[in-house]
Amino acid sequence: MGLELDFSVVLDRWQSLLDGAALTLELAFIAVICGALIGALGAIGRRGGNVLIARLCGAYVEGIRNTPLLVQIFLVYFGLSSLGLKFSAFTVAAVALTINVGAYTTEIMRAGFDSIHKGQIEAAEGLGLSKAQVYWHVVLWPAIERVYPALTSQFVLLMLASSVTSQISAEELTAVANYIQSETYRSFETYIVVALIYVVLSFIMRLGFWLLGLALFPRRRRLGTPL
Amino acid sequence: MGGTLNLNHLLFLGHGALWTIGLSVIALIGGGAAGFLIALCRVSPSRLLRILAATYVQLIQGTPLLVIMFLSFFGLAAIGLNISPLLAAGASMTIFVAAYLGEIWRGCIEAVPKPQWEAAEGLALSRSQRMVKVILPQAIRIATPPTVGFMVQIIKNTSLASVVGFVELTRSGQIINNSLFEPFLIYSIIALVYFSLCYPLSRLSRRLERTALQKKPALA
Amino acid sequence: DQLDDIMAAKKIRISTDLAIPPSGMMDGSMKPVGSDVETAELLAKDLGLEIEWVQTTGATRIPNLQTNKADIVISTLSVTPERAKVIDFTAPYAALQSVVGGLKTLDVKSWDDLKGKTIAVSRGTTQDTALTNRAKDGGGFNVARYDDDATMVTAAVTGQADFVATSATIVNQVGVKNPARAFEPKVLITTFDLAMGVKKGEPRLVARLNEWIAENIKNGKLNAIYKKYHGTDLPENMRGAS
Amino acid sequence: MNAHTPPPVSAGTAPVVALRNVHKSFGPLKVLDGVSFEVARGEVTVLIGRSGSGKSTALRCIDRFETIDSGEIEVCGLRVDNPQLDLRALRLDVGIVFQSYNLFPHLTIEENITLAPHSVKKVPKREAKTLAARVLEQVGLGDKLHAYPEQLSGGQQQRAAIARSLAMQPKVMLFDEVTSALDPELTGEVLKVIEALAADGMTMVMVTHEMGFARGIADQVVFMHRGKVHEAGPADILSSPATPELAQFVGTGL
Amino acid sequence: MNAHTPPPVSAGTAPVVALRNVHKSFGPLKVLDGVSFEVARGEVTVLIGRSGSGKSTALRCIDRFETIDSGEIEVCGLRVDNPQLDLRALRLDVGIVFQSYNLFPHLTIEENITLAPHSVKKVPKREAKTLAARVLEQVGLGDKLHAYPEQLSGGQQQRAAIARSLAMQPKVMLFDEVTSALDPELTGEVLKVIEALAADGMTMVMVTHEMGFARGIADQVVFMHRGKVHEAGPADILSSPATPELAQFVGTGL
Ligand SMILES: Nc1ncnc2c1ncn2[C@@H]1O[C@H](COP(=O)(O)OP(=O)(O)OP(=O)(O)O)[C@@H](O)[C@H]1O
Ligand SMILES: Nc1ncnc2c1ncn2[C@@H]1O[C@H](COP(=O)(O)OP(=O)(O)OP(=O)(O)O)[C@@H](O)[C@H]1O
Ligand SMILES: [Mg+2]
Ligand SMILES: [Mg+2]
Repeated sequence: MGLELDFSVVLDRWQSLLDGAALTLELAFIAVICGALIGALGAIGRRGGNVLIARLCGAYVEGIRNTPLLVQIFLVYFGLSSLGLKFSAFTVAAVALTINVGAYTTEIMRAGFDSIHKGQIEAAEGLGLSKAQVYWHVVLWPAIERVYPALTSQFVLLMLASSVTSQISAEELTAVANYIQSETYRSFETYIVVALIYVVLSFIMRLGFWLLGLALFPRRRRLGTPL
Repeated sequence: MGGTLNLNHLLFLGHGALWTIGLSVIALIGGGAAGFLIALCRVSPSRLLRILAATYVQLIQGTPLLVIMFLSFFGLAAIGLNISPLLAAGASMTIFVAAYLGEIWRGCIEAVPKPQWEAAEGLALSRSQRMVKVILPQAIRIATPPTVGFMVQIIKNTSLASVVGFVELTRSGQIINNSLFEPFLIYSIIALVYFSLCYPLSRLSRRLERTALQKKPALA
Repeated sequence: DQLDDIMAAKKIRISTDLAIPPSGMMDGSMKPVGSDVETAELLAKDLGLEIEWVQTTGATRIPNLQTNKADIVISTLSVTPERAKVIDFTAPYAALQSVVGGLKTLDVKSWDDLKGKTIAVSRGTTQDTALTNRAKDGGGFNVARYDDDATMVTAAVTGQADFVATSATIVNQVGVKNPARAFEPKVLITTFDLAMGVKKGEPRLVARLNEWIAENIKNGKLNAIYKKYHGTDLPENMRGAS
Repeated sequence: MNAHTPPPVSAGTAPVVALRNVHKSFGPLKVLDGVSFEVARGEVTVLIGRSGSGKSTALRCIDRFETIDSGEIEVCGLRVDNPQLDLRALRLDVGIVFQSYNLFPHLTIEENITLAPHSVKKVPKREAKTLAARVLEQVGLGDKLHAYPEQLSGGQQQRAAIARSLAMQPKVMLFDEVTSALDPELTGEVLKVIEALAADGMTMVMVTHEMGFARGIADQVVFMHRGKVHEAGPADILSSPATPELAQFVGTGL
Repeated sequence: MNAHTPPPVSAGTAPVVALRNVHKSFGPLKVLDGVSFEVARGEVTVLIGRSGSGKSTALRCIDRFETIDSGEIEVCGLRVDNPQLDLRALRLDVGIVFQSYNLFPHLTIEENITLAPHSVKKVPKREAKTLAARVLEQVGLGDKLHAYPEQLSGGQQQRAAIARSLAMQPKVMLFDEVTSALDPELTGEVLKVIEALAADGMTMVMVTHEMGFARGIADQVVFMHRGKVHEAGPADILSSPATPELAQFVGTGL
């Protein structure tokens, strides 16, 4: 078909690709940390006794889960500036991604909480543990351990989805790729190289989560069995 | 250029929404079936199958859908297979969804307590019977929330099919916006359409999940 | 040979992006319009061919050619030597005048006045390349890249950006959308030639297209189309060259 | 219904656990049908009865894992049927070991045991560990400190669960068939542990099917039948039952 | 190691279950240390021993839930230690009931019971249901056909699990402390069921802590101690143990 691949033009721009990849990871890192926190609180709020809080958490989850990330990003970015608040694209991207991943985490964590057997909670209550202590020791950690694969998948997905923040001028990996490919018209080469970089990035993330899992869940480390 | 939103624009959006629905259905059916196979391979006794499935999952989960779309549409064309945009988008979505659902479902299958596997084994049920009658019914309940969470993502991810020339909901919105320059209005409408597509799905699944909970105890 | 194939099929597949006004867009009744669209329609009519539109986005204009999903691309392709290595260009059929536009209330007249400012552009456009190079050579301003013109204009309308680098036509759009933030052209960047793109190694097709372009520049039809959508005539040198 | 006059609160003589005319249904199923009995300080009360007769439910009501429909329950001076009851205060006084062991699967045995003393009673980590080692030794599991529950056999898991409860040093202990999974030798060991606890003034209520065990330890035997206390009295009633139901129950045993 | 000459297959005289010098470790922990015993057709063998002595593990090895490190296991003419063994063939012949009941929580009791006969042995649904009703009646749960496991008390769940295994009419039944959660009355009932099975020619291996039960039912008693068969013989050895360990074991029981 006369399509000759020439990667040199793309690879010559490795410096920008590296910068883009670094920014992608940075965005993902911030969003995962803050989002996981929001998710844990959201799940507790959703199952807690306060109807108003439970409703609010539910609305948050549904609102975010059922609309595209791109729209959420636009609303935060242009919404804030219409109100006269001007933040850098990076800040807005990080905030929007955090809000987004927080909703997904809330939902996954709730499922984890629901999978904890009543008998476990009764045993802890019988030992006199306070509600918070029961949540922390007997519900939260085993739940996280159980949904850990789903959670980490979601987080890697977030990293890949962060590519849409290129739309509001965050210079992450996809933005760099689009720039390179429209400058050189070497679309195939650019996309193949970028695909490989994303694979490497997600591999790095998975490796990180695996190591984190070993540190967080000693039982799994020693026995190797799912909870 | 310019002008205001009119009925034609809305019809155009509606047309885009139809494509979004169509592509989602293809992705759910194709990706669901393939994902189920992947999940089974991931818990299979055969080491080879497990490794193959794991490699597939790793590779696909590490690549943005946009890139998969691009490479399968133009990549196949480059080696002489000129497939239609619908086929390319459907194939890409299937490839993508299978990797994620496969992995989600594997986790749910493994979450069924080991004694349940043993009890089924002790009754001489074959591997497939154990799966179908004992493990999967229990895994499904655990699987419902993450699966629905992902199904909704599928619907939204179909927007990336615009790269292969598909004019679905997001793309049609973009086209309208780029002549009207009313991003707020247009994207709010798009958000609303997506919400009305996705929300009933979330609700339905929650109901199913609740009835399943009433019928069956939580896992030990 | 592609020219023979096209003439035999009585149909030409033209790839264009319908989300880049005023070159390609939808009108109120969702029909494709714009300067590129009208140019393509004129071309097809003159050659006695039927048009098959191949919807595309910025990123897929070129792969559409390379993988034979389209015969030609008419979609604001600016000619650069870098790009000419990948596809063949015809002679220019139009030109794009790029300017840096800014808020009317700001007193900016030259590149020096832009020091320390942030200029919004559409990512990967020739304006982007030009500004990025200038910034690297001590231009003293920042570049904020958006994915398309619409987002860039929205950024300007809502106050995220005070300067945009784009065509003069689009600069004027900002004030239309938000009268409180009227923009005007401030500094001329450069004028780019726009050409049609053809797959590499089709000299007969290029020759035929060049012939048609020369003819229609001479008879003023291309200028008329350009003026209709962009509000100005084609540059002097281009009209004179023919 | 009883007259609802609360008894005078006088720690010396008041029973540590008292059920008065307790009723409880699960939907249409009447599980407790006017149950009353009292447990004095330092006394071991054994609940016996057929499967489904409501023994576990009665025990769970004492620790407010089930709310009752009517009647009164008093434990260590606390009115358990009071909806405003401070549950944690109740559970500091009451230890419970369930029929299914409910060890926390993600924690080692040591962590299972130190969890409550450390986080509820603020015993320092180091002391809690010493405590854990001691109670595990008591139940014959000194070498399983760092094992996870799933690595233990059923009997070992049940003993660990008992140790976990003992570590909180409660005033009243409730046991629901804790010896079910234990072999005779270990049953004997646990019996000794429980006897030692009784000597220390621990009040206990236990459900068991081991009649020999009941004979050996019980100060009071409560025989439940269809949600009612059918017969109650000192351990002797097992040898000379007054009702034909109890006679049949112990008779068909071994 | 034994000489690996398989015994002549002659259904009449060959033992139905035979363990020969079986070794099995979990990591560093030696759980079975040269275990050998044989079970003849129609014979009831009772495994006794302290918690952790390897009884459950021995039972699990017979049904290949654990692979062994060395030695031979033969069940109904099948070499269980053969890695190429057809597991389903083995499990059609062998029924097993676990210490923890493991009923399928998403199925009713009836569905739990009909599942295997219907899907493995292709018994028609209708017949399978009749069968389910019959075996449930046998264990005294005739009225719980349509209940879900969680709606039953512990004892009821264990009986349902036994019924589920009985419904497959296997040639050998393995029971791991199936009576642990049963009260004396029901233990008696199950004992009758098991006796009837023995009379039908059913071969059984069971782990139990109920010495009375063992005395009543066992043709052979195998006493395990630290992973070894420490003493074995007819039920009489419980009354007159030859080793001090067995004497202590039964002595401390009641
Ligand atoms: N949560 C519940 N919902 C409905 N019925 C229940 C529930 N818990 C127990 N039951 C029923 O209440 C009755 C009494 O149960 P309980 O567990 O108190 O019996 P038990 O005397 O402890 O029996 P076992 O000796 O078998 O443990 C049983 O028929 C049981 O099926
Ligand atoms: N999967 C396993 N991994 C590691 N150790 C195990 C495992 N299963 C059992 N063990 C250990 O093997 C030993 C024997 O266990 P087994 O379950 O056979 O004992 P048992 O005689 O049945 O005891 P019990 O009467 O308490 O049920 C125990 O020390 C136990 O901790
Ligand atoms: Mg009970
Ligand atoms: Mg055991």
